[in-house]
Amino acid sequence: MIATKNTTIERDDVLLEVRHLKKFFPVRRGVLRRLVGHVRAVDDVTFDVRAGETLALVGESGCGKTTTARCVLRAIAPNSGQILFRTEAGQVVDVAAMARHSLRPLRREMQMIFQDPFSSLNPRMTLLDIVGEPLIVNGIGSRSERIDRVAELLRLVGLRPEYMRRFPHAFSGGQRQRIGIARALALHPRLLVADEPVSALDVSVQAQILNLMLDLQERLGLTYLFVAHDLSVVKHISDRVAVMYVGQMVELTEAPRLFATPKHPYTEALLASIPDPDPRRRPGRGGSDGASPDGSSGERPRRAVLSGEVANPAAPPSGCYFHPRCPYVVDLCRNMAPSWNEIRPGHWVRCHRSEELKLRGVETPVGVN
Amino acid sequence: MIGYIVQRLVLAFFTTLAISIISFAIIQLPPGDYVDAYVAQMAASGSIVSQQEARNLRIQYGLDEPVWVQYWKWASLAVRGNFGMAMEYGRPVTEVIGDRLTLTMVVSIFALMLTWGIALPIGIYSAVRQYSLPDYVFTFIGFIGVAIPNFLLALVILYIGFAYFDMNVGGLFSPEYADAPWSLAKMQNLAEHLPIPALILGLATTAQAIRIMRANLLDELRKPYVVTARAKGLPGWRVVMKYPVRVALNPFASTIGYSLPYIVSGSIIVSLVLSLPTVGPLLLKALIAQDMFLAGTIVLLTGLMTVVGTFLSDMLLLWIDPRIRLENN
Amino acid sequence: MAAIGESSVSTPVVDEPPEAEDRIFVATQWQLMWWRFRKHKLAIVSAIIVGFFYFVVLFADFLAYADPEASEAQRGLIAPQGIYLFDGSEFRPHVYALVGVRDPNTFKRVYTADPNQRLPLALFAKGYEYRFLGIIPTDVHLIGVEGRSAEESLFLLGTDVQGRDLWSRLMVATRISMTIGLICVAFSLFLGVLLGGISGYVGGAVDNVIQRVIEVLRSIPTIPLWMGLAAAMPRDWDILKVYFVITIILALIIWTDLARVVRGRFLSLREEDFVMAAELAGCSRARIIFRHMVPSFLSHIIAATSLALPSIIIFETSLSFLGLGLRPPAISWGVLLQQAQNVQAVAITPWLLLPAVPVIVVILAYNFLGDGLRDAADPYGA
Amino acid sequence: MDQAPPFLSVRDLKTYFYPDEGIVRAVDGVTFDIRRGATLGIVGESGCGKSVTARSILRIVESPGRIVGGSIVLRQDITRPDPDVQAALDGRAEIDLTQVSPEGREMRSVRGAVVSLVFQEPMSSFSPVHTVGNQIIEAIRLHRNVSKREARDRAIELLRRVGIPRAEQRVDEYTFQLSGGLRQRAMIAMALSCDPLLLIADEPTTALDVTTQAQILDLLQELQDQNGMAIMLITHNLGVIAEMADDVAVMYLGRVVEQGPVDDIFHAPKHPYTRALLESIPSIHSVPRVKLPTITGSIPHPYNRPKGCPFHPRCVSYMRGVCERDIPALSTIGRQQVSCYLYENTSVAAAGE
Repeated sequence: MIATKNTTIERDDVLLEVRHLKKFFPVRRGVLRRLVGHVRAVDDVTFDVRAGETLALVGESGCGKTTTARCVLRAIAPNSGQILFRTEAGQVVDVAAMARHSLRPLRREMQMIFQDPFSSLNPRMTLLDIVGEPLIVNGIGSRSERIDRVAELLRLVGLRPEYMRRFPHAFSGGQRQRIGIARALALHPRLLVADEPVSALDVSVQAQILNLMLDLQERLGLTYLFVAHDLSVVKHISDRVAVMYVGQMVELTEAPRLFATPKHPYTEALLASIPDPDPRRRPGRGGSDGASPDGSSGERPRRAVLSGEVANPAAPPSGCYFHPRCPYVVDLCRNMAPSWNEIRPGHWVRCHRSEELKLRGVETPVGVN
Repeated sequence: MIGYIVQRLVLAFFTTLAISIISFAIIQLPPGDYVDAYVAQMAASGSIVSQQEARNLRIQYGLDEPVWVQYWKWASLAVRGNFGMAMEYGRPVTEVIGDRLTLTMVVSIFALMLTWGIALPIGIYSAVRQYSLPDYVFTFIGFIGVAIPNFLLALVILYIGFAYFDMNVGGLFSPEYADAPWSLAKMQNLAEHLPIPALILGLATTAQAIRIMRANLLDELRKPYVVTARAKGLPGWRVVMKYPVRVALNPFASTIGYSLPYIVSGSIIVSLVLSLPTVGPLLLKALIAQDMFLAGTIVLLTGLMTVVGTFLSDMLLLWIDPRIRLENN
Repeated sequence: MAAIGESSVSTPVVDEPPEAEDRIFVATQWQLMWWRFRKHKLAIVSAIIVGFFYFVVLFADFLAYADPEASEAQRGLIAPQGIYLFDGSEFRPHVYALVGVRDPNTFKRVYTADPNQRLPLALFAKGYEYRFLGIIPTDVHLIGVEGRSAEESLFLLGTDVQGRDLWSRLMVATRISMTIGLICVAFSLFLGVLLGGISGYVGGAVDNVIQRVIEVLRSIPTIPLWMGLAAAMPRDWDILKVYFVITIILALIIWTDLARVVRGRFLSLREEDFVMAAELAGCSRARIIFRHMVPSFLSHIIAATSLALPSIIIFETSLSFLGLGLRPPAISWGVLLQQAQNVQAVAITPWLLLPAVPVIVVILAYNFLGDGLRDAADPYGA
Repeated sequence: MDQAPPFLSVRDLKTYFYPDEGIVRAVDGVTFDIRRGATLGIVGESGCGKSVTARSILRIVESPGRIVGGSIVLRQDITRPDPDVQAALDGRAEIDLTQVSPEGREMRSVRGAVVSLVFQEPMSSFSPVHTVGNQIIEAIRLHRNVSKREARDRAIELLRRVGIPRAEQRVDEYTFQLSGGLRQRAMIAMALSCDPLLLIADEPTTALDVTTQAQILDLLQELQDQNGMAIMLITHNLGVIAEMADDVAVMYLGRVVEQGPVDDIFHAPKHPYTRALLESIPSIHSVPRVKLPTITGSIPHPYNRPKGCPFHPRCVSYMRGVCERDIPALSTIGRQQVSCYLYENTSVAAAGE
């Protein structure tokens, strides 16, 4: 289904390269379930992931970030595009084109961490069976070797080995997420796709899981494709960030640069919408006692709040999908779809006016908390 | 909405097709074909059927052609209202059935209305007053209703009527009205006789409807929009009646649609025990006497009646649930 | 606790000291279900009652004392005998012998109890020949009368029109009525799980077709159709063939409910993340179905079947009552009830209605049992 | 900003649940005041009792929950008397809402007219089978005797005021035809239909995307500036609290562990739980990719509640023999109040035991 384009990855530090990935879901309606259109969940997405880094996929609900992540793992079969993965043996394979049965050896190198801790573990199996299943299915080691490996995995994620006799209903949300991570690590994967791993957890537990993920990345040299919608979490954990809107990638660059100097109006709006956990920098109204850190007691400029609703992926607007809500829209944006180009090394944007616009990021005053 | 109506029509059509095929199969099943049976029957009652007449009959029903041609012929005749001859009575089937079919539907629909009338309030009460004494009582009666086969219930009630009140509970009309032409008095008499058979017939579906209403209402009572309504200042019972009951009505209405076939088929047996002048006793006699055209036609017509009834209850669901109404625009 | 921010070599074991090994932590799905099922007192009682009925199925002949086929016109329609426990002060359960006296005007022998002829009851008495469980020939029965054949002297529940003992026939009838339910459920379970599973797992057009077929089947009035099919069965078939066809016919009605339950569970399971996790771990499709999906809807299947059984028993009894299901010489509750069709007769001989009692009791028991099982079916509340 | 006198004060509120497995002390002694024009932020993790507190004020706690202690006093603000409060007080200077019957006349005139509620789940807080207009008109006609026509116009005007485009058409639509953001705006419109003095917003933006959340928070801000209503904002998101709240109450396992003006809470947190909470959230200002300080363990199950101070098993500054004896009283330091033995002896216990 994919023309045999070149299947090599130029840069040797790149573990995964996705080229022109597309995934459309058919929309059927009426009695005969006639095809009336397509939801363009992932619409021509191109990006790469370097070994050992954390690339965050960010965007609002319905922007296609989870679908993209699931296509990379072939949990869903994409309609078109290439997913080039450099295996441990150094050989580059196109995951999108592989036949289903030949995927199995590849599964050992790519695994997934799920969002809902209560639906990612089979309630009817003990921890030993859950975490040990990847070993059983891939025929690794005898039963006693498996028990040792599971004990080691549980210790690795900060749980007591003797928990392996227990069932998932004996654990809290945070502990279940750790069990999910242990299962994902069973086959020594190199790429972990984490689909919003902390959004379903309480604040205090979130910090524990983020620390664990950072620690594991350091010690096992893991690469994370981290899907999230909470930008504070993304700022904290990612090296590079890709912002998605209505199935398209609109900006991709290093995290500090994205937060400081965003080049796409939607990224600017996203950053402006994050509630700032410091009352003194409260936009629009002076702090309750008027004093704000930079001394100006006057009101801070009201932030740019986006108006309108997210576009419908089944019938996206003409030209740039963001133009109906973009404060800097010009005629060009309405008629011509912007291309995905690299305005500066490592900084990709999909916006006609990315060079000329001066967009506001998030200042990071030194030495706060 | 249009999609929904079309879908239901298509379903009704296929069900009718299935019923007609099965009815036709019933007619074909017994050994030998219809004409032999007819000839034998007539011979038994003393009148000879000439070869010529037998051959005409065979041609009329295309008995020597392949099965589906016979089906087609039978179906096209049936569509025009000619359902063939009832052997035992020597009269066309339609005449023999006469108004028994309408009576079957009257009893069934009355039983359905009874189901609605009883199940709705009880279902609501036992959900709102969960684990109260009346709730247990109603649930237990509900179980009894589901447990006792309706013909046994009919037998027991008849027996009690006979043994203790010395009154014949069966029948739909008092003797003097049985064969009288339809008049207001006869209608009135019918109405007086309806409750008992309808109750017996509807008890099982009522019990099921109570359980469904109670379960759905309990789910809805926990939903946030109930708290919103109370937070607005609406008094307790008005909140319950306007919102969760209204939402729980949808699944309730859809199950009622599916209980009509159950009630109609139940009426066959109950009418036998209570000797109600419906198609029930006629069907049994026809089956035992292998008077296949009569039997097949009864099966066909009762099936059609239920298809119409189910379709009407789907339309009722359409009116109740706005989500279906506005689904595809 | 490690100071804030300092990352030690191995991740510090952060969770709290192991609290008491609460047995709920290591409880398997079935233990959890049992604990929840135990709370339903009514369901427990019903389980015992159902167990008792299946005991009767196994020991039907042993519990009967008179040959269910032995008919004796003279002994037609005898009222149930009372058992008297105390003979004077001594505990000797006995019955009064029945003496046949010819009625002057009807010339029919009328049997009346003669209080001074006391026939002591004997346990494990000899009776008619039968093969226990179809293999071991024996003639031992639970009760009998010393020194006289049970057929002439013992009528615990009276006799039917042909003079056959109702108690013995009821025992044998239980065997057929209860087993017809099992075979039929097994068959409809096979159909339901197969078609429901395919429809739920494969989805798409296949699912659409199967669902439409189910919808059509459900909106057909079943009894008149099955009456037609049953009546069309040739008269000369023996009981076994009729018995087999009846179970097939009933199964074709009941499977639709099971299919809907299975399909519903399959659809909800497909959305669960642990199924995708299993796929990503490299599990084969078969392992996903049998290791992950089947255990989670097994409990729902058990609940659904225990609710399907009563409706099958009602169906079989109704058909046989009309004379269209099982026919004599087969014996089932429905067949026994055929003699109670004519109400005037029943008013005089009410014991002919007795077979209705086991029907109602077993159906009630199954319903309560099914309800209890359904509540316990999903201990995780998923 | 001069402190307007509180028109609603909650004192040592206790709401327990009695399921057959045991007692759950969902709210176990909560004290705070609501002032006109001010926003009180209530923050805490799951199971800390913030939603139960809100429902206790409106007396709509579902069974098996019951208010077992404390008081909720409603007062008339003589400087700006409110007709609905007048109707509820019926001549009295103040009433304790915990003493009146939940279905009584007073509570029914308070619910929706004096105190109204906005929910987290926009999808299921409206009835799916009634139009948006029908439900708003009902809310209006419950407290104002106006004709259906007038109520409908008021509803349309309310929908327009909360920023819903084509309000006169949307009023006859059902909730499944609206997006998440629009549904939440309609919810706010209904809550404002009778000019309440207090709007309780229980996690109003948790289910929304960050850009829609910003729109809704701005809307709440605008409405408060316009009609001076008080807002009780319940959330687990500290950023939202920092952005909206004037005063903050931090709750843990049914108790307020610390409360005070938002600036003091964020910049000079006293209670170890508040401090740990603030430190453990990743913020867009903190230094990235460095280990976050964490709170060990997890929130205990309501049935095995720790004795004494409920936070002591997870507390960094746990003092053996002191913290697990009994619940520390609320002591006042400057404008903050904190319930912790670290501060027990420094100042006189202001309220509580």
